[in-house]
Amino acid sequence: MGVDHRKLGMWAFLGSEFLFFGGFVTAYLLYLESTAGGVGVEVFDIPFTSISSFVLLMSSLTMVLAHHAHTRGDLRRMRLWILATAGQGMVFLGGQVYEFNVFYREGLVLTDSPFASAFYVLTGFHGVHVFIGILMLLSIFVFSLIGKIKPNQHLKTEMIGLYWHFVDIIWVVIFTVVYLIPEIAVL
Amino acid sequence: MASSTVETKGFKGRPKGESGLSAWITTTDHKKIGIMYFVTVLVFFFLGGAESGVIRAQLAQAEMDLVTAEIYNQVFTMHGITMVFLVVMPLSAAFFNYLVPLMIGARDVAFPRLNAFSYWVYLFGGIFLYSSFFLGGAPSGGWTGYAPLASDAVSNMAFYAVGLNILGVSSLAAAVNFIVTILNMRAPGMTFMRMPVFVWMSLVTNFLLLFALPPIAVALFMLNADTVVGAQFFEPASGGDPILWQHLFWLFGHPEVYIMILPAMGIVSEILPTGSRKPLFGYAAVVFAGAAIGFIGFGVWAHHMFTSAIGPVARSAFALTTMFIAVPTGIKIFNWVFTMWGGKLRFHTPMLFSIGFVSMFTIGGLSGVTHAIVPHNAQQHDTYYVVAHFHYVLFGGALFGLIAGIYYWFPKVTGKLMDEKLGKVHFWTWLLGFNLTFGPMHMSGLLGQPRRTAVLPGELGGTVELYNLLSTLGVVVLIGSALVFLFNLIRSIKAGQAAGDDPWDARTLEWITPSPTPSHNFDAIPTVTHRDEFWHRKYAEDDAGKVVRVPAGASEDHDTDHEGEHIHMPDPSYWPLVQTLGVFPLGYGLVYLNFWLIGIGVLWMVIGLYGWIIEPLAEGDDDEPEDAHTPTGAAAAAH
Amino acid sequence: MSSTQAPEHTDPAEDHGNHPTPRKYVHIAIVLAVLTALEVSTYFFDFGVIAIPLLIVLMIVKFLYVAGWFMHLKFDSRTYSRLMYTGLFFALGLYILVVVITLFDSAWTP
Amino acid sequence: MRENPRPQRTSLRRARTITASVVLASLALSACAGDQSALDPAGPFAQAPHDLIIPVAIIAAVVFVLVQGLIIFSVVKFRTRRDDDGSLPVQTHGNTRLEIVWTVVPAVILAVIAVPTVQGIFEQMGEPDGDVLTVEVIGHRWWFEYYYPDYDIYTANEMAIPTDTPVRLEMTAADLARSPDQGVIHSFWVPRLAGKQDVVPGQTTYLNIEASEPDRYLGMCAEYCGLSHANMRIRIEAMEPADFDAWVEGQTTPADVPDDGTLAADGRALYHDLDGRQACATCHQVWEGEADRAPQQGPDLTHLMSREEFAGAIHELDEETLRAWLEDPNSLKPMQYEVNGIGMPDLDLTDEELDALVAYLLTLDPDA
Ligand code: HEA
Ligand code: HEA
Ligand code: HEC
Ligand code: CUA
Ligand SMILES: [Cu+2]
Repeated sequence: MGVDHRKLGMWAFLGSEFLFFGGFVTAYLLYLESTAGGVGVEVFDIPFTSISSFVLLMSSLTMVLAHHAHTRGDLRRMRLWILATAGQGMVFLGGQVYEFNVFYREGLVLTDSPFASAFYVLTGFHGVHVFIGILMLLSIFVFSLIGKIKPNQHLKTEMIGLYWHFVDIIWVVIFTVVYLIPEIAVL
Repeated sequence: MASSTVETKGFKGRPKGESGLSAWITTTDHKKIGIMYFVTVLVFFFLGGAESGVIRAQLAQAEMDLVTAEIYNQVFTMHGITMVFLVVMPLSAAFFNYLVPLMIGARDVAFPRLNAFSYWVYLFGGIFLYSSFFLGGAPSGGWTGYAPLASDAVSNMAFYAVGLNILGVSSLAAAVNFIVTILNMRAPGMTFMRMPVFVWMSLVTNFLLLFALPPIAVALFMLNADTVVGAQFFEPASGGDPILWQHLFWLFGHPEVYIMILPAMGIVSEILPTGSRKPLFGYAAVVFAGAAIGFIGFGVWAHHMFTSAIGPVARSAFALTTMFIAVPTGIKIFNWVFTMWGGKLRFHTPMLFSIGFVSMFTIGGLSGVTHAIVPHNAQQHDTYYVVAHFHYVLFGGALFGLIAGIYYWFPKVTGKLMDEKLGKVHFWTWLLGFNLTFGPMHMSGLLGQPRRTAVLPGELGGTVELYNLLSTLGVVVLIGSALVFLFNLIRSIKAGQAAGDDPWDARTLEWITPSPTPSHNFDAIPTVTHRDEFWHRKYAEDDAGKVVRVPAGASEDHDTDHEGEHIHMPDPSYWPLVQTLGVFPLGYGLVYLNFWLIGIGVLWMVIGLYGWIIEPLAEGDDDEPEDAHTPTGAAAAAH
Repeated sequence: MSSTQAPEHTDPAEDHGNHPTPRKYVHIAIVLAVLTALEVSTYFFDFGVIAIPLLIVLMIVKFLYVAGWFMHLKFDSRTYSRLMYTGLFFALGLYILVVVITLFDSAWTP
Repeated sequence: MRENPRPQRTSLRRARTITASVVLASLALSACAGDQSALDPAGPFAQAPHDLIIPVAIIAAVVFVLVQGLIIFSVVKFRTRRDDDGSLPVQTHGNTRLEIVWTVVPAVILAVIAVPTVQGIFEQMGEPDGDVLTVEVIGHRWWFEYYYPDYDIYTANEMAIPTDTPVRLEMTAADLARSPDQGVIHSFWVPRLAGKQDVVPGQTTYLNIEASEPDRYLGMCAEYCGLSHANMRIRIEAMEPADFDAWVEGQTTPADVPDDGTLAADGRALYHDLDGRQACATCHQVWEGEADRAPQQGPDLTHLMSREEFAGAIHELDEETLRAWLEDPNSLKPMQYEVNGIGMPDLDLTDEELDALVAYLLTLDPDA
């Protein structure tokens, strides 16, 4: 087939990841109203989440620009965009931590209802994915500084990019299916 | 030849040992890893077998109290988990490892270090699961882990949730690895329709793993959250739905049973033609049937839930899909039989086990079809009739096929033949013991014996007791038979007859290589022009259209001239082993909800990963520098 | 599988060259931003019955944009798309069935 | 050996006859099936699936004979003969027509089986016609509770039903009285009356049963439910409708209060107050006609002695066993009271207390 092993492997893995997130989304959808009398979708703060979703979406742009710079051997610019991407990822994660805190104070407790469990575990796993992505971005940043990543090794940036974009499109789905639609349908 | 191509500096250097313990624990050679899988499986098989011995001893007579209900429940749970996750699946992985690269004409798998990683995670996952026996009791919620019983602390299912996820990581990594290997690393000319059936079945199996593992990972994470943190996923009191567990489990669980059978089907598809001295009957149909089984296998999961809380429409739909799966399976059965038809059969041990496979699997398959008759499934479900079904397909099917494979490829791996006489003793006692053990279960199940009962209720009557006694006697035969097998293995390794490169007059590429296969597999990567390439190098039609052996020497590869050329093989590495040791702190941390342990485990694995990334690279590694990479395999041929 | 590749991408190793320019990427990002704004507006304004179908369509469009352009599926070997869409197909098919069975054909009475 | 082949052959033959007769005998035995056999239906809801599986079993047997026959034939016919010349057999690669046959024929067979299967599913799950008796079934770890809403009767393990009357079971699972908290999945299965149906906490499932003959039908919980899953049995006492009415009559009369000064009266006092230890009345109910009957954590004891077996129907209900049960319940049936609050606790009763309590329990009989 003559394609690169690593990229093929990454895509196979991402194909599998759809089923992973799909499972949690399924549980969440089934448990939308299983709030055990506690807090439900009404705690969502759509404007706030919209902003952090937007930040994550835009991090895909900087990611693809980093890759583009790398394909042209421009490591300096690549590093810049990588940092920008990681920064936006951190903003997103920070937003999530903040959001969890607010929800928790408003009474959405993981152990209180199936709805709460499903919400926290689904978005939490997404957060873990973002976190891993940030780790990879920072690593490639450092590696390119110490010369471990060479200008011709843009495949590495591309792989991290694939993962990053994947995490982004999963959030595109989560934002719509977990936040917006229930907000409209249930309330 | 395959030694390191990178200088070693300091701790970052890569190990070089080519023999001894360190060669094994640092190896990235797919053949060594395959052997390690095999040996580990053997140990777990004896553990699982010993557990089944406890089960059968307890059920030998009615109302026995050899072991307490508590122990019994742990034992049957661990028996199921062991046989499924620590025996049949990894034994298939052992064959993938050893054979797939050889059969497609490659020098290794796509990601050699990841391959070592898979093995170590499997080993440590197994040890982790078994450690539960010493830490307050093994899981006792059944291998299906039905919630909410499983989320009750008394079932000890935290070890199950974490342990199976660890094993899942191993399988997922292996699945990605083999998919890439098969898609990407085939020798020039090895098109899809020239691939050996075993490689095809490996491909299908690994796709099944790729898509079936995530649902159970999800379910296990939820279970873990429920047991350890107190989440409410399956808690009916607060509105959780226990049936969700069943859906997620069987979404994995049913493809899983085909994950266990397809490799064995691949193996007999290689052995039957060799033993019959004919090509496989209807190659294309066998391949497509295998793929169809894999595909349809995703759409039948709820047939394990026919008596659960699902409605008539779902029951009907899943009854139909379930029945339908008999069609592709039947295609395979008949094609195998007609492979033998008109051949000249040689009954060496691998052939005997393969014929045993076809025969015994059919019995299990037919009882499977009777399960799909939903109104009557309500009588069969959770009785020994089901236990009979799945042992016929798993033991009579998967295990017979895999054992056939052991006898068949043993000469390739060791260079020695296994003793034929002992092999035949093994086969006949195995066949007898197997049928004696599981045959009567059909009847005792229909007569009302439920499964997973710590005592055999006396009220079921003397007939059921008689059947149970027969089953227990069967295990005695099986134990004897297994010891014969073990003895044969050890003796043949030590003092077996030399095998030569091609003892069976076989058909596929692995037999081109010397036995045992050197670490670089092929001196020159073969160019493939036929299905059953090796056979076509040995035989040709003469002028009269008769098939005759071509003179020796023609089996040399076309593009020789590789002598003295440097073949780059992946270097050994410590890191897969070092990194995976982190599953212990992580695993125990998750079971006991200790954030320190979790932190240590995660940190350990991350550091291990950096070690892995930073260690000096060699050509042929999974991480080789970009410009050194040239596409191999089929691509070169296809263009 | 290589035989089924579209002719213009016969050699994937080469096609880094015909990737879009940064300008194109920025264009796409702007489109994505606008679509997101439209999504969020369903929260502030009442779209009636079309709100949910609209959200789903927007989600799919955004998904395809990111996958197609940022992840280069449009330009890369078809094998990648096949892997991804197979995963997506199984995920959607299986989980939708689970939801349908649970909601419409089970005894569940929470 | 050669001089005397006879005895050997006869012993071989004898061995063969013995094996054959054992096999035949066991098959024959299984035909006249026991009390919990799925092969011996005793009511319409067990008969229908039985009538469906028989033709399927015959088809399976035919396929079995066909496949094994083909294998044995090939093995015998195409084995390499001793005088083989070493040449290769004809190298056939396949035969499209044959392959189509063995694709289409099984497909057609299955399609034919599928029709009655689907019909059967809808019949099995539908509501029965006619005069239907409703019984609520609650699966507890590890005993079944029955409630007759029409008569306000609570009982355990043994369910009385009238013959020739369809009974609709409305089933759920719970451990602590009726709270689904802690409940686990069980499965209600009385093979001679119907197939099984799982009993799920938090949900209601339904099962139809009907007995054609008066008899005591045995059953068991069929879904693994933990420690004492094996000890969770079911008894269905099918009786003529007149007897059933009498039974209802007995069950709906309140329990007698023993006369003062008797041992049983002491027992009754202990039943309500065990000085600091958890009293029986906190988990059990003996309805004496005052307050409403309500579900409890343990089995209803109002008419305990009208049952033949107890403790998940694994033990004969007699004085001796009852005493042993009160003395150390876990020795008769493993339970998890200490760790999980499931089952019956060991209350450290003294001999005198045991005497009194047993004497009291023995009075709980509507026919006495
Ligand atoms: C290797 C593993 C394996 C395989 C291959 C199969 C194959 C099949 N299984 Fe089995 N099954 C299990 C492993 C397996 N199973 C396990 C482990 C369980 C229990 C899990 C648990 O609860 O613990 C189980 C349980 C199980 C159940 C649930 C039973 C219950 O609990 O109530 C059902 C129900 O439909 C079922 C059906 C089938 C069918 C229809 C096939 C088919 O694929 C079989 C197809 C094959 C044939 C039919 C024979 C050859 C065909 C012909 C010769 C053609 C002509 C045939 C006809 C016209 C009929 N299986
Ligand atoms: C591939 C899968 C596989 C295999 C090979 C087996 C093999 C065997 N199984 Fe089992 N079995 C399962 C998979 C398998 N099983 C599963 C999935 C379950 C369901 C679990 C659940 O309900 O959750 C199950 C359940 C199960 C039960 C039902 C338990 C119950 O419901 O209460 C029984 C009962 O007889 C049983 C028996 C056996 C026996 C006798 C063997 C034998 O054939 C084993 C043969 C092996 C040996 C004989 C080993 C040989 C050697 C020794 C024992 C010597 C010991 C020596 C040393 C340790 C040095 N198995
Ligand atoms: C904490 C609750 C609890 C207490 C206190 C308790 N029981 Fe029980 N009892 C149970 C449960 C639960 C069962 C059902 C056990 C089973 O069969 O699995 C049971 C079963 C029984 C049975 C068998 C009923 C049947 O039909 O199977 C009898 C009789 C009985 N208890 C008597 C007593 C007496 C007498 C006392 C007081 C001395 C007592 N119990 C105290 C919970 C309790
Ligand atoms: Cu209740 Cu098993
Ligand atoms: Cu199945």
